Amino acid sequence: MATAEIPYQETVPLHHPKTWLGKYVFSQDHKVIAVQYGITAMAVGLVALVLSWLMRIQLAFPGLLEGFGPDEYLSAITMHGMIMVIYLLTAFLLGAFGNFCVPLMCGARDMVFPFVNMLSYWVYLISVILLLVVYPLMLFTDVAPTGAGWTLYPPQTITAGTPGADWGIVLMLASLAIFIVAFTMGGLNYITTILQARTRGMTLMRMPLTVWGIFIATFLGLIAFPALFVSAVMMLLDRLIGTSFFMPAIVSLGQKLEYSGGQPLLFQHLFWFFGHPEVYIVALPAFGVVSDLISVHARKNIFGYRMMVWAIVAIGILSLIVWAHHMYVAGMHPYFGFFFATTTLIIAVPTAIKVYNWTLTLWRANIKLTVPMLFALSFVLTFIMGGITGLFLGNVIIDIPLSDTYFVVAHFHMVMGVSPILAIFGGIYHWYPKLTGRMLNDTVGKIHFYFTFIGTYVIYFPMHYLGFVGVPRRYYETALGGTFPDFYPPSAHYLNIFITIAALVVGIAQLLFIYNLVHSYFKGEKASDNPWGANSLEWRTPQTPPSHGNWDERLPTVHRWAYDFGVPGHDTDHVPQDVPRKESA
Amino acid sequence: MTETTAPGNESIFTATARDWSSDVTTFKGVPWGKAMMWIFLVSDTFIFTCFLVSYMTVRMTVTDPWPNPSEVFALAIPNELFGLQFFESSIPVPLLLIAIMTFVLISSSGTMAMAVNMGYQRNKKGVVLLMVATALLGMTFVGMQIFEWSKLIIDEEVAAWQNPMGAAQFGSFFFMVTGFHGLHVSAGVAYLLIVAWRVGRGHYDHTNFEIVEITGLYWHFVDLVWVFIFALFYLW
Amino acid sequence: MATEGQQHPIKIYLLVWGLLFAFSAISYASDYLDDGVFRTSVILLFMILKAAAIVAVFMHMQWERYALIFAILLPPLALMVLMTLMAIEADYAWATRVEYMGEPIAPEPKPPPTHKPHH
Amino acid sequence: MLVALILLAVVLGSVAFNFLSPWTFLELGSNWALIDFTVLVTFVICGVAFVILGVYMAWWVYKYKYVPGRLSEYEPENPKLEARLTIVTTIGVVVMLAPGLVAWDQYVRVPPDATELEVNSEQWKWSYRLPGEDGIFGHAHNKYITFENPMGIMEGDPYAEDDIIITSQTVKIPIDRKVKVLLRSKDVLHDFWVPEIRAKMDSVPGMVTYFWFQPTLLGEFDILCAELCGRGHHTMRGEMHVVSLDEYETWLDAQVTWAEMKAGAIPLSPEAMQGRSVAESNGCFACHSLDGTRMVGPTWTNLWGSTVQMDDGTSLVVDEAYVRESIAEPGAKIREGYSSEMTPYEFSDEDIASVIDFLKSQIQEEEQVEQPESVE
Ligand code: HEA
Ligand code: HEA
Ligand code: HEC
Ligand code: CUA
Ligand SMILES: [Cu+2]
Repeated sequence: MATAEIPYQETVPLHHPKTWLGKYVFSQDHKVIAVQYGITAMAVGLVALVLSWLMRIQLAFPGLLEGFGPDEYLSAITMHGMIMVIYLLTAFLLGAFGNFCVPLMCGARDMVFPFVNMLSYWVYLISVILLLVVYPLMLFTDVAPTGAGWTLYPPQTITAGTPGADWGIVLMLASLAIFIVAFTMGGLNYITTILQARTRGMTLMRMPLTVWGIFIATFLGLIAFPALFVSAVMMLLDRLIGTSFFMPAIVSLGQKLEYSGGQPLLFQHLFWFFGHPEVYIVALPAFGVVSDLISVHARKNIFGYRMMVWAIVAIGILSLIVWAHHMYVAGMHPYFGFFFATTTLIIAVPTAIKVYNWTLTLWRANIKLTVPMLFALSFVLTFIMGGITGLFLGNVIIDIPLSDTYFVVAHFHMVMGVSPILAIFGGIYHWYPKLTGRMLNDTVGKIHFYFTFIGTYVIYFPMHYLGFVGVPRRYYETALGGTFPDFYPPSAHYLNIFITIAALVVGIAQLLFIYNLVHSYFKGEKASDNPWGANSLEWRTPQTPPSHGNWDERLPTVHRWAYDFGVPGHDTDHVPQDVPRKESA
Repeated sequence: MTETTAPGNESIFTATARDWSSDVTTFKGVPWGKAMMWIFLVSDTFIFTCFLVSYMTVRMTVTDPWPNPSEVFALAIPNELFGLQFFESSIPVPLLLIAIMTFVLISSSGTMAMAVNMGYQRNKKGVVLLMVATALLGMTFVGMQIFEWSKLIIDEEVAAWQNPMGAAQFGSFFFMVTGFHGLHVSAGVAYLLIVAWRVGRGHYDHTNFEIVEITGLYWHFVDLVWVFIFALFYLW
Repeated sequence: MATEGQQHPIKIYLLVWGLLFAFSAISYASDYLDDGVFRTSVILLFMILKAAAIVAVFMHMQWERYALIFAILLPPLALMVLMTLMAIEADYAWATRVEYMGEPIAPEPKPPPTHKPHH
Repeated sequence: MLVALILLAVVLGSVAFNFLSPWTFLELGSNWALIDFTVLVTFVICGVAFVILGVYMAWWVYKYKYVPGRLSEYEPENPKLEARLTIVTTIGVVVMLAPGLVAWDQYVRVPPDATELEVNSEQWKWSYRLPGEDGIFGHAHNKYITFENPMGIMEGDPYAEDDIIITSQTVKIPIDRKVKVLLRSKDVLHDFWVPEIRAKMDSVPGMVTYFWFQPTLLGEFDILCAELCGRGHHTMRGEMHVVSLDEYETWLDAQVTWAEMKAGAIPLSPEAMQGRSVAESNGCFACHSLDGTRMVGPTWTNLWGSTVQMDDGTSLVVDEAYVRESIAEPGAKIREGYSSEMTPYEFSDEDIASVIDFLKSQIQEEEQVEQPESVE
């Protein structure tokens, strides 16, 4: 067995375009594609952010927004949820971080199939356009965005009592199907690159955890998105040509529909067979990024690297068999509760190990409180908070009173709406110098951090208590004025107002971040090749920002893992991965 | 340079572990394109299985009767041909067309396997011929499928949303699953023809012709899916 | 790199080709059996045999390294879980339809409009 | 320093909030004390883990702050510590799961002495059915639903005749009686939920789902819909009154059986019939009731010709012009106490005329009004 096999990439010529268009728009360079993904994802993210303001304003000050009735509210939560989960988080973590980090951290010249990689972005853009086109359409036609909730449960998704049940839903499903195509093209690239195109010496057990997280997340995506794809196709057929896959005989608003015999629960199973892995698709890359940030900025090796890797793998595997914990109250087979509660709580063990290891990495470290580190620390705290509330919900009997209340809303915002977002922010502050050659402004970064961390925490933490009181989610109005009996104390309404104000403040604070990104791009302090003193390969490129092809004629050779910080007997506190062993001894 | 099978003196587990913990490439001796195709096929397996699981679920849940496919898809052998009388009356044979389609698809897999073999022998002419033959068989298959669809729609009045014999989902799943498979076959035909053309033009002369094997993987997968559709939809 | 690839004697392809024909013929013939466990087993058995032959020989799986084989064959186990659970649940949902909605238990399909049933 | 303090403040603040917050579960009104107990166990275990991890984090961030030139300790792994933590966590999980699974076992297995209550849900209201004297429900299926047969009861099913049909949004239950709730849906997913009872379950069209409970607290409780069911989801509110056995019996006696309901159907003129079907097929009854109950929109009982208050303080008599306007442009005048939930409809003159005929048919003498509550 020859281990010194020469990777193909050194023999394969890269596509070097001559024109501006080919270089920056239809580029096949993974770094440019990463930026394209990132900017697009942030732009749609802002749309979702604005929608969340509208929702919050309605909840705190009912009736303040003219023309924001129940239809608009439901459309807003649906678009908000879907954009945030799929078009922002999945696209950002895998499309942007995946593209940027995988080849650089593996020591590859580019993705294995740069052309397919480029297509992936453009198809993603099409799906985004198809998703958002309802808003301009709304002005000129009576097409409305769908208000089915991001879970899209039939039959209501395609029956008349739901806004957008005629064409809004069709656009949404079509956009999702196209997104899946885009994801598949990108995902195949990431996986193949990680498996087949690492540089010499880069064994899997030396890969930075970021790459591990992206790797397992992508794999999960490739086998989970098919379930969404299939259910989207079947629902489209139900909607457009009148098949009855998910539709039993129903009488919708006085009208007998032509459907008969379908099974609504089937959709829920398919959706969550995708949906639960999906939440880990957005969590695992964030885990990886945070592991790297903590280790680098605490100047200490990550604690228990092997356990960290196996935990990621275990979470990936287990996440495929816990899906029905979202369906405890869905009326599924009653005995499934035992199975899914058990698997769900088992998955908490590897996750807990990760949390312990992040914390233990801080122990006897030498912690630099840089902006990326602040975000990483806050990630750990919000993730613990969100994770333990997941344990409440996972324990089937506790989910019974809490399901479909604000407790669930609080859980998933803690664990998905802020933890991965914090990881993304941390990652951007961390890699921006390599990407652009300039540092982001530290002070602005810190202000942004405090607003975002404390702000989101005070938004979501109290929501758990609304859930205990019994405030249901997806309610246009939770306090129905004097005519309906109030089922929760008026004090809860003040809580709602508080949450809304916090949400507005936090949202506006994001302008600081955008300002920082733009301003520093032109005026920021020049970054050195390795400003943080990190070990992984992306900091060892000959140029900053790395040129197309990333490396010189020779690819780097890896001699160690990415976490050699504070190795005894060394004059520096870090030893990069491509420093040979004997020199280091 | 690399062996393609694990050395005999190693247990499967050590062999697997060694490959996974090795340098540069995990799947030794597997070109990038082939690795990518395999992973894509895993993803595609999930698509088809989700379709089939949905089919199972709905078929088990509906209470409307499920038509007997072997009757629905029976083909009557005509009692006369070109004016010559063969039988007293026409004879319905269950699933006849499906059986022929199955044999056609299997044969196309056979020719594809030969094409791969020719590829590794660097026999370009053989590759092109066999791939074109495969594509032709694939087209035959799609053609027969179109015939079957039209027969079902016109003669038996089955549509995706209705079925005079019982559960409407019979038609829905039939058209959806075979339609999806048919799309795969059609895409495969196009893929085969493009690759055959490029092989003929000498596009891959500097490589080892693994592109033929990659195309073959896809094509065999399409055949594989048909095995399941045949058993689970037509025979069950 | 010229030695890489999957080169195998033509003979084995022809053999598998023939086998696939035979297996298909047998599965096809199962249609003449009476419904029941035996027929179902025949269908499933030959389905699996055919699938195995295609994957192992035509797709060269049997000559691949275990690292690849496991990576391909293990993930679909998740689908087995899905399938099993969905079968259990479908049965449950069907039972509620029969028990509470008065749906018939085993209705006979109507014959196809064009020709008569033959067995 | 600042960061460590903030982390600590967040952790301790969360704990303090938990103890000081006035917002907790509503008073338990059923036998499901085991749920509350499991929540408590989970709270303790998770809370302790949260505090320990959070405090350590803050402390270490403070203690191991960057000192130039110092090296952090190089300790890639510590298998013993990791194994110990894994075991402790596993124990924690088992302790939380155990009471949960025991409770779930009770939840899914209905005691044999439970009586049945069928809850029917539709956009956006509730109705109920009791099995009657024979204790057995007649079969019902959405495909049989008509205006006269709102629950889709199967024609000629002998068990159905004595079934008690409750079209009001309010249902009464005797205290301490075990109730198995069977859930059905006419259109989309809904979820029957009384927060005090803790229990809930979705109703799924095309199948029947269930759960059971035993009320232990007298009182009137709101029934919420806890599964998104379209634009009226937030208004889908019923009432469950847990009452003494005596009161229950009186109430039950006043309810109609399926046989009585069929017999008592009041014939309508053809024009009114036409209007009714126009209203039905446009979904008006999702928001307007015909039995005096208030739903999203005002009831249609005795609406025609009555004097109604608008939210701008004016009042008017419901006449043709007003109805016409209310349908074509509902936002123009809003009834006092309602909001502009109704979307505009484009009706032909003929349709509007027929709807008006139907509205006229809904004028009832006071004593004829089907008001179950009036029994009290
Ligand atoms: C990033 C996304 C993400 C992540 C990582 C998780 C993680 C978890 N989730 Fe969450 N979840 C969502 C996103 C996510 N979830 C979303 C979006 C929804 C709602 C969808 C919708 O309906 O719209 C949801 C809903 C949801 C439900 C359904 C609720 C309902 O609708 O009724 C459940 C129920 O089981 C659940 C459980 C869990 C569990 C057990 C974990 C576990 O993985 C958590 C593990 C973490 C820890 C356990 C914390 C760390 C460990 C310690 C601090 C040590 C101490 C621990 C012990 C002593 C055991 N989640
Ligand atoms: C990643 C996921 C994510 C994120 C970040 C958010 C962010 C927010 N969400 Fe969201 N939310 C969901 C996912 C998310 N949400 C989902 C899945 C649902 C369920 C939908 C359904 O029921 O169908 C939901 C539902 C939901 C509800 C419940 C509605 C209901 O049930 O009636 C509410 C109510 O308050 C709410 C509020 C907010 C607020 C105030 C914010 C934020 O404004 C809070 C502040 C956060 C930030 C400021 C960080 C945001 C950063 C970005 C968005 C990146 C943009 C890029 C740049 C700025 C460069 N959300
Ligand atoms: C989504 C709920 C909803 C639906 C569906 C609905 N309405 Fe209404 N309707 C209301 C509400 C709320 C009001 C009271 C507010 C107002 O005056 O606009 C109302 C008021 C009215 C009024 C005025 C009566 C009064 O008391 O002032 C008429 C007449 C009316 N609706 C007719 C109809 C007809 C006819 C349909 C069906 C074609 C219909 N509604 C469907 C919610 C609805
Ligand atoms: Cu009914 Cu929500
Ligand atoms: Cu989940």
